[in-house]
Amino acid sequence: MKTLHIVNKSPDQARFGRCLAALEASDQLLLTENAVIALADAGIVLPSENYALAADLEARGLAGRPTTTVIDYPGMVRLTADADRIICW
Amino acid sequence: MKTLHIVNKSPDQARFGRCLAALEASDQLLLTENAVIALADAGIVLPSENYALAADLEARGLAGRPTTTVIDYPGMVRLTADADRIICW
Amino acid sequence: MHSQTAFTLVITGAPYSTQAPQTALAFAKAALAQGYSIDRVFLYGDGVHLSSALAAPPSDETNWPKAWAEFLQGNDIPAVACIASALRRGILNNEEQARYQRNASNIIEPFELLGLGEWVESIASTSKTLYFHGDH
Amino acid sequence: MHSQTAFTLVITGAPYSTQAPQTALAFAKAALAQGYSIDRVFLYGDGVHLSSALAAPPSDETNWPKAWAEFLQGNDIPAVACIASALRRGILNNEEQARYQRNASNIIEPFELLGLGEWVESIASTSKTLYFHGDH
Amino acid sequence: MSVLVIIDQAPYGSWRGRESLDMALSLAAFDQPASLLFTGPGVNWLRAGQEPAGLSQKAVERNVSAAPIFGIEELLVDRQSLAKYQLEPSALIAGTSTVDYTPELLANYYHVVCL
Amino acid sequence: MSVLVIIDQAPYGSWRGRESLDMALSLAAFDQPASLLFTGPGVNWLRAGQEPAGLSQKAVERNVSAAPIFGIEELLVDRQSLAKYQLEPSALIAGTSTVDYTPELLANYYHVVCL
Repeated sequence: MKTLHIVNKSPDQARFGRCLAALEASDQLLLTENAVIALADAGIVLPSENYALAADLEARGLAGRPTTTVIDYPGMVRLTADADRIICW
Repeated sequence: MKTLHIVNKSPDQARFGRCLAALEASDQLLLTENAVIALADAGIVLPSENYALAADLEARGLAGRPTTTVIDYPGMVRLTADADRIICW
Repeated sequence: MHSQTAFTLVITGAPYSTQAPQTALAFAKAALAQGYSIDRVFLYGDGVHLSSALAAPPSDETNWPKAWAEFLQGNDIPAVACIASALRRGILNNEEQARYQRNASNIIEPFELLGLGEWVESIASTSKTLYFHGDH
Repeated sequence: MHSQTAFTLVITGAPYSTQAPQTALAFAKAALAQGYSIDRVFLYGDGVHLSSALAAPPSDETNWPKAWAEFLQGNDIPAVACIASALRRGILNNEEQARYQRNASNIIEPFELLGLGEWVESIASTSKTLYFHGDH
Repeated sequence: MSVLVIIDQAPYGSWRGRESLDMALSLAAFDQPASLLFTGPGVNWLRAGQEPAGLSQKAVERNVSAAPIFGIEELLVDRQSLAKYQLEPSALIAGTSTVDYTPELLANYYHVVCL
Repeated sequence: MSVLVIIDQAPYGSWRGRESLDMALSLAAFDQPASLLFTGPGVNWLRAGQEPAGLSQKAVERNVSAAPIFGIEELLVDRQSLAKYQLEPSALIAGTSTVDYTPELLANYYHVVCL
């Protein structure tokens, strides 16, 4: 079962850690809203396959981060449509 | 200046840590609402002079903790009236 | 070709307090544009404030309840605010206004007040259910 | 003998979402009982929902807007909901209802819609200002 | 397969836990299998001896205790969080099962809700 | 002495930062000295190059940049949080002062607000 985890919380929140602790190797992680600042957080180790919403990155001055796959809202729709299961943290 | 710090957040929130980091030795700490569970949290070191609201302790099954001074709402009023400065976290 | 996938969107974050209604609307528009359908939008917890007809933001800010209402009506998408969440938080339709003897109702069309059974129905269906939460 | 201390209470957490209105009311009642005065109650951010006349909780739960309104009126305490926070969140008085051409107003007496200047006045005064926040 | 509702917030300070419980109870009421998992500060929901009368709130302890009667399949509690909040199994309300919060645990549920 | 408004939340995900900024601006408008301190995820308010058009929100960057013009005395930013979010001083909007978040810093303010 391929699970897509969508997290919108800032990485200083305990919920963010609970999301990371729930990830299996084959799972996907999508960062939305305040969660995108995790890409700039020196204390957070993200799985190598992670996605981040373009609009949220741009808003926070984080466009062009090399450690994520940037997707737009249509890309988010495709990820969710392809997932066997979705957990929204 | 004697500061009374009032914190109502659960100890797993970053704000709780920011409150503790702002305490001077002469300051007072009052735990209210979800913050009272800090008294049961093995990972939190509270200053020895701390207060907790009785109604919040009782609600959460934490009445009778020896490591705090239990006060009621009138006691909270007295603490605030006596403080030079109050910071609500 | 995408007709097999349909979404249910649950919004639990309030407008002007969280980004949830904005992210959910952008997602919903993109889903329809790609040929997917949206079975239902369900407001829960603080999310019910998205169904307020009285929100009056400054003219240079989006009126999120109005933007959502127009989107829902324009695309014939059923929209429900959880009645238990809504009544506590002061969102009433005419029927509840009468029952609780208040001076006004304030729910914006096409939102309806219904129970959690609507959400359960989505879970039990083949609809993919996504949650748009607040920031905490 | 306590007449020198007066409090301003700022409530930023919403009822039925946070404990803030409950803690603040218990504090306020205890303060008056001990002879202190309360200069003003100021609702800000999500706290403005405490001024909704339409909240209709189950009969075995406290109606927090009503409980607060009765306390404020019974003790002649000025009560303000920040107008900018309130308008965005769908709390209107008659004047704003007319200005924004809505079908209803929903603020409960004695709350008034006024600006942050009311809060600044408390900060600049000798009043002790306390905040009752949400849980996050 | 069943739905998992996760409660990771302390009780009484917010309504989120109650609203999570309402979701689980609604699933059960409509014959959809549902389980509850308490983790983080959420384990404090299970502490015996809660007396919230002073907060003008109803005790959640009773609601949780009654959950199995209303058809909730499991009351799961995260072992590590119990240790963190110094909760001995004997200090918990009856009927809970201690588990480890892992991807393998979550994989048992086709839908997961975390308000 | 001045009032300190602390912003410890990331921008755009919630309205709390904006409402904190409004408080600081109101103080300044009524000639009450006010300063802003950004800490935790709040330091991300100061990152240059914010483009929130895709969120249908106004840029907070401009509001913060304009704060000194409207009478805000200081834009303080916590050194440790800058490091955590890998923000070099050169990547910040202009006009900020880096400080250490300590009790001694907070002692300079007669009133502290943290929404």
